[in-house]
Amino acid sequence: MPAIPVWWYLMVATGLFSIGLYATLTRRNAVNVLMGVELMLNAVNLNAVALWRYASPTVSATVDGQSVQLLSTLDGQVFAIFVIALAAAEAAVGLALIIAVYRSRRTVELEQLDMLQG
Amino acid sequence: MLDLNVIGGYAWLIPGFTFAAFVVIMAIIATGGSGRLAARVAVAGILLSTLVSVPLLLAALGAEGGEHGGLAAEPFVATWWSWLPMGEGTLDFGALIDPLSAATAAMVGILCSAIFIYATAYMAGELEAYDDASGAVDPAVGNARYARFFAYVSLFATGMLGFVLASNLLQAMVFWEIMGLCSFLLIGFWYFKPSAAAAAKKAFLTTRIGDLFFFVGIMILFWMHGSVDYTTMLSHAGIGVLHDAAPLVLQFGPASLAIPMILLVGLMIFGGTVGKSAQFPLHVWLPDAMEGPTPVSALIHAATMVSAGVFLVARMYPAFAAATPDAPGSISGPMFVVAAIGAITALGAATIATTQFDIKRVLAYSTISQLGYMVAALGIGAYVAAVFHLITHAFFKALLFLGSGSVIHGVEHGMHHDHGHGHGHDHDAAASAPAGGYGAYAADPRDPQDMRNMGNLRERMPLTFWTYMAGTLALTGIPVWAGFWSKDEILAEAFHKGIQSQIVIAGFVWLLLTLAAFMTAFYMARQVFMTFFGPPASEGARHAPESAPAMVYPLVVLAIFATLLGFVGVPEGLPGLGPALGNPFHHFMGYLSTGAHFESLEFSWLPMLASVVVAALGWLVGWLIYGRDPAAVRAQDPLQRLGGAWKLLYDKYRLDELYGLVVRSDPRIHRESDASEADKPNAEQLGRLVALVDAFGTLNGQIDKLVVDGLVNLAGRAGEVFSRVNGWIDANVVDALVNLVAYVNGEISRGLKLLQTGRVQNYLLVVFFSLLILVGAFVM
Amino acid sequence: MIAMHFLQASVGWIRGLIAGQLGLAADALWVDLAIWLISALVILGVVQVGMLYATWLERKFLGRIQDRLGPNRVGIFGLLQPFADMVKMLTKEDITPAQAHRGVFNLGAILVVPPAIVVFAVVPVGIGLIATDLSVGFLFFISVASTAIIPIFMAGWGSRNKFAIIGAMRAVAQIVSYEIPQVLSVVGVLLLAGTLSTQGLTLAQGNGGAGDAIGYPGLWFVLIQPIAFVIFLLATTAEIERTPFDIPEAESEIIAGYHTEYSGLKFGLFQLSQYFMTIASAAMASILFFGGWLAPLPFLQRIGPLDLGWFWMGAKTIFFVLVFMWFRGTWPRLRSDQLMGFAWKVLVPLSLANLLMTGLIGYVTQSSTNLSGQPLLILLFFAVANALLLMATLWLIGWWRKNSERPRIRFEQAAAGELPPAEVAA
Amino acid sequence: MSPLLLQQIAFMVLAAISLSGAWGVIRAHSVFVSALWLILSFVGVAGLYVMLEAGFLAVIQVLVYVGAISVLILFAIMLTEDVMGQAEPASQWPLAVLIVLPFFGMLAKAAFTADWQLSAGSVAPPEGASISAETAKLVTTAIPAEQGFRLPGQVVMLGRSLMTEHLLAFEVVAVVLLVALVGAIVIARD
Repeated sequence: MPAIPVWWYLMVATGLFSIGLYATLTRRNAVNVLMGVELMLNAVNLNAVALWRYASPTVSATVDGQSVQLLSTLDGQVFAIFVIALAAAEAAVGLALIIAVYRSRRTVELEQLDMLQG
Repeated sequence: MLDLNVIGGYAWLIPGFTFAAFVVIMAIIATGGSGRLAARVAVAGILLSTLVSVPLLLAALGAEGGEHGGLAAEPFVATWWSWLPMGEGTLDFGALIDPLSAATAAMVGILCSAIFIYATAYMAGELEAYDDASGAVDPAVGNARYARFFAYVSLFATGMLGFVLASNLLQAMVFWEIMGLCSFLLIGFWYFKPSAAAAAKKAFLTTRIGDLFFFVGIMILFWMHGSVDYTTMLSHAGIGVLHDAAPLVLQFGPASLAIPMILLVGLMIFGGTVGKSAQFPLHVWLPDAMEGPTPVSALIHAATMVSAGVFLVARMYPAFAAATPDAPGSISGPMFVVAAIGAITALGAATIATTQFDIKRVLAYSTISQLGYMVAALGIGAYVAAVFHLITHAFFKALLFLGSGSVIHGVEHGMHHDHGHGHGHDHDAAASAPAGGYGAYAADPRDPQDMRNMGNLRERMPLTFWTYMAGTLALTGIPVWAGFWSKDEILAEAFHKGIQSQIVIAGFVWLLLTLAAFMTAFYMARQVFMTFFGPPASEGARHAPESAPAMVYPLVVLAIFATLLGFVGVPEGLPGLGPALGNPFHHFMGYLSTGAHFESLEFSWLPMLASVVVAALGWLVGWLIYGRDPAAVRAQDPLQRLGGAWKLLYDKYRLDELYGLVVRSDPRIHRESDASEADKPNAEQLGRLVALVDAFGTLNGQIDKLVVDGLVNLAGRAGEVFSRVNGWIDANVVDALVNLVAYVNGEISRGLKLLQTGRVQNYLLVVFFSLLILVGAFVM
Repeated sequence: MIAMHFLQASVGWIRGLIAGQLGLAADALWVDLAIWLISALVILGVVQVGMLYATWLERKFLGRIQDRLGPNRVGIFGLLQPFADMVKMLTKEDITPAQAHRGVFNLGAILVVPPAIVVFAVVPVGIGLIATDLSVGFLFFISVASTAIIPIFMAGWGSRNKFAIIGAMRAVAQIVSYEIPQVLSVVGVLLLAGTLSTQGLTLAQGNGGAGDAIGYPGLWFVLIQPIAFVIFLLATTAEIERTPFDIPEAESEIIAGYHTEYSGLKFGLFQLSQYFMTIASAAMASILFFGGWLAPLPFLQRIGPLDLGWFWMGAKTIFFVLVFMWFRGTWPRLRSDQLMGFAWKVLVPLSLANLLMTGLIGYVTQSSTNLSGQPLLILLFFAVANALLLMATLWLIGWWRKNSERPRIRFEQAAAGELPPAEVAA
Repeated sequence: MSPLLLQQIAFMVLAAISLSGAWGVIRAHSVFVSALWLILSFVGVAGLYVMLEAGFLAVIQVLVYVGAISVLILFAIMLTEDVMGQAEPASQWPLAVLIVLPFFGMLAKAAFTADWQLSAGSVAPPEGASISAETAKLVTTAIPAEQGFRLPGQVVMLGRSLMTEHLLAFEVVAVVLLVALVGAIVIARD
């Protein structure tokens, strides 16, 4: 058993997620909101990798004559890699949008971007 | 001998040549090339097609003699290209060559060749001068029009040949519709004539009704067989599927109606035939279709396209006879309907034909009548006889139409000689008729198609006359001419089954067809006497010249066919002639694709004598009424003395009016085609009627003023008072309620509007609030 | 395989040595810590001294190029000049502008150094002589080097100075752009070596190395991937902002770029980091393309028991440092638009083409059993492909030059009256 | 001081870096400083990945998040510099607190109480270790060698995993990245 209980990681992830959520909900600046989203994505990644490390299926194997348990998949890491790739795409498009909005409205404050108000 | 397996592989050339001709002519039109060149291309195309289709027939004849149904049961099938992959198989375009398609294709090829050559001369009027509806004269337009005619007919020939050779029902339908399109285009060839445009529309729409049924039939068959290939559907196994299929049960509440599949399929397919072959009750388009140029009438509306419907029934005959697959001649399933429709059509159209004055219109009704013969023959299981009649009729009816065209051409030229003005031919006569017409049932002296304007053409146009006589004799069933043998075979079958075997429907058919045979002889006699005999009735007839060689020679060729073709189908039982000739047609055609065989009919003198006697009687009566003094009957048709009955026939049983009433009240759809002969009520009767109506009207007026108006005014006063009360309530109670509702809604909306902040973070807040509740409920 | 075992054995030997000195079990945590500590100290010491003498070397070398002597007063050949400079720098006044964001301003200067040091963790100087042989060594180098732009941003923004901000933005744009061809050009090498480990990359270029296992001869990758090497060298020069790619700190345009406002020790830190990165990049170039610590010929690898890996590695690194200095001494600075255009329009397409070429040949040779045992044939393939690529390179550079020079040509045409007036006005 | 304690200390340091970085994001007065805190948080998470024996992922985290996304964010801040005032929270912040705190509590409860069905296994044996044929059958990515079987490193296994069982997702992500690239250029150009 590893030295660190899995819930330590989960708690860090929860904290990151909550802080990210708070940032997303309360920041005036669109760039700041994007930062909150990135924090949440990081939290999710951390969660996925932690649970991959601690809870993915294992196989019994013989290595150098000794019997060991090997993790049979790398799915958690693969998941995180995809999330990172998509986060990069999201950041690129999101920031491009922010710059485009800034060009036309001279502001990136979300509270002033309420053209869809009923 | 020709090998079918070799020449069959080239069957695609048959429609291919004509289609190539079509494409080339379209290119000629697009580039503004010569119309004469286009005509030559069209003739070359069809001649090349014929050069393939006739050897194909010879090869098919040589391939005959298999043990189980011969070529019919084991036809040569060629796949031209795979069109659509469908389900397990593919839908191919290909050729199925069996006796039926080989014989019909050869017939179509020969006829089309003759008619194309004829048309090069007949349509030449388009080239010389041309004035359209606006009166503008432009030789280029005429040139293009001449070329366009040949483009259309080439495309039509493609359609007909492709249809005949089709290897599956859907391919057949495609070419069938190509024919329909060409028919539409050619009927409306002089589209600036309102009557022609209307006739084209009528023909197109009427046949569409039948085609809808046809398509439904195809879909049912595809559903049952998973294929539309003839070889699959019409093989013994395929017919077995149809035979064993569970009936379609329609549930009407507690009651249910079980429709046998054979009946359903047969009636649906037959629906297509009724439309295309102008069977009752969808026959109304064919007489109007005579608005098209005469070669078109000969080609499409007499010889080929209309017989495509009959061909379809013949092709699908195993399906019609599926109830008794091993006794193909017995009458069962949908064949009752087929027989009844055919017989009714044959007699009804023949009776109408006796009263018409337009030379082409008489032939049109004659065509309907003869198609009825074929359909009735198929209906009573006389498959071979029906196909035989299909072939012979195509030749002699095409001959008659071409002959009539020659006559019209001659009369028209005679008129030009007389007046020295006016251009074109059959299209501008009707167009130039004065609006009021020439009185009830009187002839327009400028109409070159009216038989009452003819006479003495026997001397003016001898070759036309003699060839026309050959066609007439064939049509009326005078012995040794082709029509006699084919018609006699139908009548013999009907007699055999109806009188000797006591099958009611066959007896009914025999009776009606025999009557129709009499009528046929009668109206053809009438036509011949009115047209060719007696003194000339107009300047046109007086100066009519013999037609151009290009028009006459095809007549001669067709006349030879009309005279001699019958000998391929002489009954074997006929003493002397029969054994000598051996009835090759029956041996060739007497098998079905299921392998079933039609036994040769036992020869009996009685029906043959009966038909000869009936035909002779018809001629005799015709001579008695019309032959003795043609000039007089041209002035006033003796039959007109029959009064109402004659008028009913003259108005074609007023079916058009009925359809107009039922389908749509606009009279143009059915009246315009015979606008020149609008019936006029008798003036005297009209006067009395008017007086009566006037008196009634006065009385009515008084009652109206005193009683009705009083009541109405009273009701009006009461209404006014009531309305005032009502208005007050409306303004103060109802409107107030409505406004209240609107106000409340508005206020609520004003509040709800605040939810729509347009700020993304507010929405996100709501999203996560909802998520919180949802996940919270899940976790707790 | 043999090299692998040898490697493990030598690590074990060092481990045993330390454990013996400290009287601990060989696999104790302390031993690991001690090894790390020793590695860190060695790296810091060597690199710092190396940095000091790199400045000396640069001044001497540029002096030679510019036909002068360079430093020659302090010590023999001016060898003590770096120490004099160091003392001067440390004793200068440390100025923080009044408008600057103090925290960010100071942190920017401090944080610019660690990445430049950390990258040395994956630079091997011989069998077993590597701080940590990460399985993702090269990627580690790239990612740590890429973090160096954050302190640059901080410096620019924290200074509250227009030139600093412009310099920072230029620097970031340039570094981000050139990172792409830099990585893409190396992917071909990684494909051939089949590993990301820097030690593995080195061994793959020797006889009996890891490269042997997949059928490639023990050759320096520069011979197989010459175009990739040129791209890597140019992109790396841009990455470390050396002439001719030193636009972020172009003194004739924007004073000193993002470190305009720094003085004294903090200015020294920027210089330090830049020399560190220069050395690290030179080391990486020799690892990736010139066989790292492998000797050019097998018999030069060791003298008796003494492995000469450190010597060869040091020699190659100094060679590349000299190459960078040579660039500086001979080439003029690029224009800013030329700089970006060159990265995106020339280097990126070329590195993609090189990658495609390598992948295709690798696929063909590995999937064909006939070829897998024929190194010479494979080399022939690469030779042909590289010749084609060279032609493409020349064409592409010509095209780019023509396109990038068009405005000047049009300007000259307009000046000579060769263009219609309307177009001149437009 | 045992290795276990050392690991725990390392974890706590890294967790503190991550969380304080995140805290800095919401507490900083300037957007630029927020971004710097965010980078700190990213670095901390990368360290946690290392502790989870996901070294490749850690490097990727630094390369993409620190080296690319952060730079993009900093660029966006620079390009919209003139509107960067004090970074004060939006008016709905009390509501946000009311939602975030229960959310945190709920997730924390779930993290504590859920039965994770942990399994104790090592990520991989040392690279180059010789393994038995049976093990090779279990671990399908093993590379056969003369003296038995060698397990490839984690990076190789990740690559194979991406190219075999996750190929579809890989392709889709590639397309998404391309589209995002093109889209970003189109949106942001003049």
